[in-house]
Amino acid sequence: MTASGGANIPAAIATPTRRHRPSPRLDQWKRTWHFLRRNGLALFGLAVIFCLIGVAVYALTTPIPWDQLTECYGTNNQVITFHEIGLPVGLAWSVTIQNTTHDNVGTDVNFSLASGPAYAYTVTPPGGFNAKPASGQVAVAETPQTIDIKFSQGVGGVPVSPPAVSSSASSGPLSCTVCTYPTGTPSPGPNCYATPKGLPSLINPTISLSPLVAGPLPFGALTVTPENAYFYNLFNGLLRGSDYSLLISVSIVGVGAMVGLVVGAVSGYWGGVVDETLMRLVDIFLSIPQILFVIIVIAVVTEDYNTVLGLSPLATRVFLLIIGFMVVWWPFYARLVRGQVLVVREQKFVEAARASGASKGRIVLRHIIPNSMYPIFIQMSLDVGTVPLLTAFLVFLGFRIWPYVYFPEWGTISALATQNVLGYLGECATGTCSIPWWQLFFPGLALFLFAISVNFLSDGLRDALDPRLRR
Amino acid sequence: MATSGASVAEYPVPTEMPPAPEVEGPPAAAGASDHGVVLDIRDLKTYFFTYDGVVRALDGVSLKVRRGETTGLVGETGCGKSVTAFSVTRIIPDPPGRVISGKVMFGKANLLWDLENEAKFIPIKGTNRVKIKRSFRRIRASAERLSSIRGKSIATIFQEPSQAMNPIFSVADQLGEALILHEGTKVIDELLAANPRSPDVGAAIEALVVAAQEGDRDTMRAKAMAVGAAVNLTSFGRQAFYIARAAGADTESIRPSVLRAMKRLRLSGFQRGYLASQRRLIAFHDDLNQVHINEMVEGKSNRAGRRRLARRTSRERMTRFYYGIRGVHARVDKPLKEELFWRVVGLLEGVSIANPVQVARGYPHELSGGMLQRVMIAMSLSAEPAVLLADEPTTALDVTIQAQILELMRDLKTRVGTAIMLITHDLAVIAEVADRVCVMYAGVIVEQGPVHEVFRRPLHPYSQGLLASIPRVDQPNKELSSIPGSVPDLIRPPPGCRFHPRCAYAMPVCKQARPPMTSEGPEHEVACYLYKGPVAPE
Amino acid sequence: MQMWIYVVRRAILLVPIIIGVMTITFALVSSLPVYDQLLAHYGQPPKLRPWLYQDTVPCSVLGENGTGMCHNFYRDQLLDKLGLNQPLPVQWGLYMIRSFTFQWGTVNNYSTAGQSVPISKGQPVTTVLSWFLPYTLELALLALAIILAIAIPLGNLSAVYRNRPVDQASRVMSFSGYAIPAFLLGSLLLIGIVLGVSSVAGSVVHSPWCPNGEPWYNEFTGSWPQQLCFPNQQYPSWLKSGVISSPTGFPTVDAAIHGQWWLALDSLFRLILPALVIAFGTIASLLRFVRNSMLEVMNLDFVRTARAKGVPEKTVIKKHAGRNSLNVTITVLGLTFAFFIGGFPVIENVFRLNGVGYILAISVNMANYPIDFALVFGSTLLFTFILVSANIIVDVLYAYLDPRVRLG
Amino acid sequence: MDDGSSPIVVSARNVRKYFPIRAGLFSTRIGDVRAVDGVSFDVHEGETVGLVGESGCGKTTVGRLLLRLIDPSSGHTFYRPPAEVEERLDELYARLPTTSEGDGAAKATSADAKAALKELDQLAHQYSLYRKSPRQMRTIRGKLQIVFQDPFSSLSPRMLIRDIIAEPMTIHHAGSRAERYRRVAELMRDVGLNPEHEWRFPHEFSGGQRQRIGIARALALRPEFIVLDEPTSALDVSVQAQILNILKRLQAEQRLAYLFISHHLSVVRAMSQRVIVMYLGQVVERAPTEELFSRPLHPYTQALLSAIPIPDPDLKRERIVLKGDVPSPAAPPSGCRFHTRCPAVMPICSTLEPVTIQVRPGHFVACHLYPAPSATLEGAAAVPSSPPPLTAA
Repeated sequence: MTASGGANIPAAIATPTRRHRPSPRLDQWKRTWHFLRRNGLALFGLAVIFCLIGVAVYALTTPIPWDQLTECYGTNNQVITFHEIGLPVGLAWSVTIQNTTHDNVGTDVNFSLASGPAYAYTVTPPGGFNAKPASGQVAVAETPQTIDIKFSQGVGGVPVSPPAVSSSASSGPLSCTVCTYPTGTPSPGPNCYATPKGLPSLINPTISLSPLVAGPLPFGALTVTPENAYFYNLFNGLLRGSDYSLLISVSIVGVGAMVGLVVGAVSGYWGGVVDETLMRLVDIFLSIPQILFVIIVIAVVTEDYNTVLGLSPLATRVFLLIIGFMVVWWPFYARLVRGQVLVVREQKFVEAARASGASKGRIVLRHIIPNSMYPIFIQMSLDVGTVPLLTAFLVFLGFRIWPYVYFPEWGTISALATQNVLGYLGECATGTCSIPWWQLFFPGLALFLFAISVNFLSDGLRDALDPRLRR
Repeated sequence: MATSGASVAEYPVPTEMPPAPEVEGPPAAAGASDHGVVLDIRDLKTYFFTYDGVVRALDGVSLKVRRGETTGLVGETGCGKSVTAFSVTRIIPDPPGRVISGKVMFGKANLLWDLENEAKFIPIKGTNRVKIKRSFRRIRASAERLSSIRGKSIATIFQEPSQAMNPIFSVADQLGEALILHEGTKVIDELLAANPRSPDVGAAIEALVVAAQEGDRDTMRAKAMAVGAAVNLTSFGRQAFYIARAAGADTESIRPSVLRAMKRLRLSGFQRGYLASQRRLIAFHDDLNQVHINEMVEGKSNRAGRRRLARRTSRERMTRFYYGIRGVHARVDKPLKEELFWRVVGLLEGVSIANPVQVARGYPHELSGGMLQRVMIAMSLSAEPAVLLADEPTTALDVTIQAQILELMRDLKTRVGTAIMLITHDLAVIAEVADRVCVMYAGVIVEQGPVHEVFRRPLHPYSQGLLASIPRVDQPNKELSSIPGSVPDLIRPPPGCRFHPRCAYAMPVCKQARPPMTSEGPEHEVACYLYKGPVAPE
Repeated sequence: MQMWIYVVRRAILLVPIIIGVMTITFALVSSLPVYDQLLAHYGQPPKLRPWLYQDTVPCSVLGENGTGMCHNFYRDQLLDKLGLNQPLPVQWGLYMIRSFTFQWGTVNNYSTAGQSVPISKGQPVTTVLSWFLPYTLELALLALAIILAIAIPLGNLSAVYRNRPVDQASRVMSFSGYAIPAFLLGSLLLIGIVLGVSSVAGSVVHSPWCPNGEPWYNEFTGSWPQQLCFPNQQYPSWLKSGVISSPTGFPTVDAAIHGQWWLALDSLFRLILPALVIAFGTIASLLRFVRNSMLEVMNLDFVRTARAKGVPEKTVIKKHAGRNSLNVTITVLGLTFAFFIGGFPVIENVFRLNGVGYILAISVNMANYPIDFALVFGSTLLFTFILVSANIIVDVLYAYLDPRVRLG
Repeated sequence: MDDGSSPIVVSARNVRKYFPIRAGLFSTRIGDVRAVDGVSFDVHEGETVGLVGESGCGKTTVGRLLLRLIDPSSGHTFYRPPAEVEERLDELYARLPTTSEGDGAAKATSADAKAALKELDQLAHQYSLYRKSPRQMRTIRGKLQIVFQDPFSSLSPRMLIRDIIAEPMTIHHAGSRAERYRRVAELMRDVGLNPEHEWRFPHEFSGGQRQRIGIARALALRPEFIVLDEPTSALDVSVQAQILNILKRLQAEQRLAYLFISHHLSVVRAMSQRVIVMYLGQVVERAPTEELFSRPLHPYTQALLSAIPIPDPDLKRERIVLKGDVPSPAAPPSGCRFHTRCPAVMPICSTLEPVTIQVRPGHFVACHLYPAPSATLEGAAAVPSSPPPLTAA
């Protein structure tokens, strides 16, 4: 403090020894930056976050349709779809081809088969129904095709007539760019990768040393489809995933924080009945097991992948993901904000504002919220890192943002990878073991880096902004 | 809270002077001016290392605290009064604060021994900040060393009684802790020595009942004490008294309830074993304190001794643990707890609290500020310390309560003979209770002397300004003159005399060098160039 | 006495919360198509009348206006019994009654594909859950013990030795706890152990207490040893198909009751790794709070008083500061308990433990449709009840620790 | 009721504020904290009224009630009531039965009292601060301002000084932006701050300077009445003197009326023309400053006066040290609330609540030592004009 002015004070003291017109906000930023600079971890976090944002922006600027990230091995697999007609909702039926049985998903049963021979299929109808055709032959052509199966009540039934085969453009890859072959056998052609058991998921990372080309599969491959029919390029996936992950987590946290801020500020400042009701509401939402809640919401709403608000199925499920998390997220912020507001509300400057006739709205906006912001920011930055982890939880528990098709989102990738790798555990213990480490490593690393750098940064910020810890 | 009854005179507390342990006594060769000096602070420097720079909170403070005297330390906020007090026992949060240099002689012991080895200071060039390299081992060692002095020899009471007490422990717990820390062996010995089976207990109880029927408070107390004497435990007498007081009209209930209360004195084997082991532990602790004190006296560390004691202590802990576990069913710690409780009640009586039992059971948040301050005083005086550092003890209190507390402190000074260092910004309080006063400004003492001297003819312009700026009830239409400006920030203190920017008589020389302490009149010293007296012996 | 008033009041406050949660689940349930609701409550339709839950059934050749289908009156009766054709408030009331009287529906299309779980369609959900609850509880208690044993001392240490190696280490630990998803950590541990041991000892190693040679790595997954480890190579009668143990359901306790000590040890051993993994995340979030609250408390006046009293530094930290910061710890633990519970499905899935979480994970798994909503909602209700009772416990602890709360 | 030559700015009548105490299982209302219990006084233009008492006696609450920062349980406060209204009010209140419970309403049984009450209500509707609509209130608030005790929490840490001082004007849309900031500069000069400091944040200032900022903010809308809520009790003596001088100067310049709340009698004496002594939410004595300090009548006032330490070691006087603490306002003692600590307590004190009587012109006291024949000047002659001897504890 320089000495104060005053009626009877020599000018020498009254005039400040500072530069003429300091800009205090700049000073505050300088001060914060000073403390952040001393904190190596925080700097590291800052750097990583900037990198990730850069990657995300790059991914946005060069859009690739997400379903073309998948590549099939072999030469020409195709999707055969058996479409059900006249069966009540919810009854299970299945189709068997070459001793592999697939249950129905909604109204369809999907197979992915290599072209060539004609496959014999048999339909297992639910009890009390019979299907036509109950069995038959299907030859896999160059295009995916759909076979309609009609179900009817009663016994006996109509003699089998050749199935109506209709061709349709169903989702899934249409072109094969890459192939694999068992190690030791000669390569069938270009773009083919040697794998121990001919399994595409065991394609190793191929970092070619030439500086410009990062190799076709720099992070190796990952298999996700039920029949191991397709494998995915981890590198592309993580690249594409960056912007999806960031978008999802930021939007969840942002929306949640907004709601929480409003609710918390209102209930904290108004108090009384409003406070009571809002806080009970918060308590209710806090006593739901959050993850389960999100799962159930999505499961209930998108049973059989139906859509809402006329969004596309993908958009529907992303939207639902965000909404579901938002619903369980805001109460934390509400509570946090309320705690802050209760402190700030008692400060005298609020009363001073009231004494000079400020309206409640003005007080909340100009005095309460600005003075209870910082902890919210910290919490937000913490949570942004946590959201992809929770998405991974969901995916691990079977939630698919997009069924059967590889969806580029870090949580998804790492969860799928984990499931995939856990499958190898048994054979691994027998000694002859080839665990696709890269499938865990790279997605895990992406998640870990993101979360931990956000944590470092926010922690550094907290220390830098907290006057008590300023030492 | 305290509505009626207890006045100070009613319950005498031990009045002998604080025991002068071989190290705590005044220096043998005491000069005339050094007579009875208990605490001698010499050229104390305490800095705070903050973001903005090094705050020179104390910059060479020297003062003496004499036995049986109250030394007032007065000045504006941020002039380093409290820092001085806290630097004596080193309870300054570190970081940011550190005692840089200086000596605090307590008897022969230098409390700041080994100071220079604790930390190295490397100035960061370009800024006025300093990087500190601490030797944590030495710092921990010196903290332990000082904890042997704290509370036992140098007690402290703080400004905000409501925040200075631990909210989750009852008053009895917190005072009991202090007791067991400082008087542990004594307490346990007396507890073990008590014999509830002595023949003359019955008669004493009868006498008590009779006294209760007469209903005279004082005789009742006397008889209760007689009961205590019969079982050879004073605190039990106190308990009996309060039982009788609680019984009120139906005096018949006194007999059985006193007998019931006496159960706590019938110690089982386990309880005795537990107490014995506890006592050994405390004894080890006291030995350790002695070792620490010797270290500070001799100025060299005695790690071997400390190690030996530590080993013994840990072994003893095992024993106590054994008794604790095996004796869980016997509630082995119960007798000690109750004994402590009733001793605490005694302490509270000493600070004239009318209903000590309720207060002892209570928690800090249930008590008023004045009451808590009394409790704090009782706690600090539990070990009858040689020095009491009172940091603004009455600032948070109302005038009427302040009057009570000041009365109390004055009385305690005369009875216990503790040397009090009273820190306040209120000159009036100083005038009421202090014998000598030090006026501080911006981390230095600008004037000190006997209170009459300083108030009759304040020499330093700052002291004059302070006195002039107090509104006085007895002089209504004295118009208030104020010292211009405010206390300078101690990161960039003014060169030379730190007061010169606000001083009306500022001379060129004031800007150049700090004025020395010159002595004007008997023991009246001032640091100002206006006075050319002989330079004070410092 | 005051404390009891406080606790009872808190308990009363919990009633609206429970009702609110129920209402939310009710909203979700009633948003299901009627078919699924009937399915969830009554289980699969009998083999002979598969059309039981459909609104129309094929009847005569003509049927109503020649569609060959007519109205399904059996279904109406079912709807009446369930009150599904009543107005929503009534349905809500009925739902409440059903959920408080533990009529949580019937297992309908729980796909046991690849699972050794003896759940057959048509069992009441509550019985199924009651089989699996104890196992989860044991796991949870173990995890909680680990959390408290690690988080509090470590937090205090890192507050006391701020910015010193201990502090840095614990902070990095807490950060990584935030940053690694539990299932990833779990599977990494598994793989690490498997790879490590198999690289050292090869595959010939057997569990010490498996005479017929169970491969050792099975020790880390599944909640019981394989069948061939048991006398005459099959599960004892009290271990129903190697999944559900009786009488208590707590694996260790049961094994001990039947005097099979090695089995008790084994089942405990199988719990340790999952418990650690579950604990890790909570420890991470707890550490941060313990540290911060400890830092705050250490700056308070009464700590200074304790020092000035001459209390040794260790006691100051453990007794005066520690007890005060404990309140915060308890509160945060109560707040994060929901997330703590949310971790169970995943972890039990990774380690193949037969707990409620595993059941939930399987039944909710959208990869194998359709979802068994009866089980899903049942286990959700169960978790909610657990959560609420945990809240009560937290309140009691809080009141016990802090006289200011206890004495109002 | 106080004969003041200059017009009345604010007058409180029988103001009460009870805060409910809730406890038990369903947090039922088990009682009230009687923070303020029937306080009446006037503040005249350009004068300073001191309000003293120990902490918890309801001083601050009175201040907040006068500004309607909180609404009272009963009673009224009038802002600039016309003279005739003022007199009428006094008559009406005189006709109401005096009681300690709530407003006169409860016991207003006689027809006369009922009529009085009715008229009172009508008057209140026109003039009482507590019956104003929010819009009226906003305009009035500009005229009634407050300066807080704690200079550290009374300024928003995230606002620049200029914005803090300008805020009242912003709220009332007083003038353009430029004008406002010009006024801010001159206000800062008025309170002795360097106008260049307007670009700083509060945390860059010392306590005294913050208090000056607070005063500048209070002055922004050219108020007529300022509640000074212990403005200097957080400051050092030298700085305190600066602030007090500034306040005096401003009062002289702008003919402000102050309500000076403080527990520091000497400061009150230095500042105010009239002094009100409160104990447990009630006014025990009310008198012109000189009168009060030269002839304190109520034992509590005497105790207060004698408890003040005087910065003069040579001056030794026997003092009255009150025993114990202030009882909790949740359960105030029966009868005279001071009787639990009173050195001159009489049997009647614990049963009957003393009525406020006028002992000498403008000197009111509520104590049984001064029996009230009738609260008139003639009666006052019979009253012992000097305090009876008290037995010091």
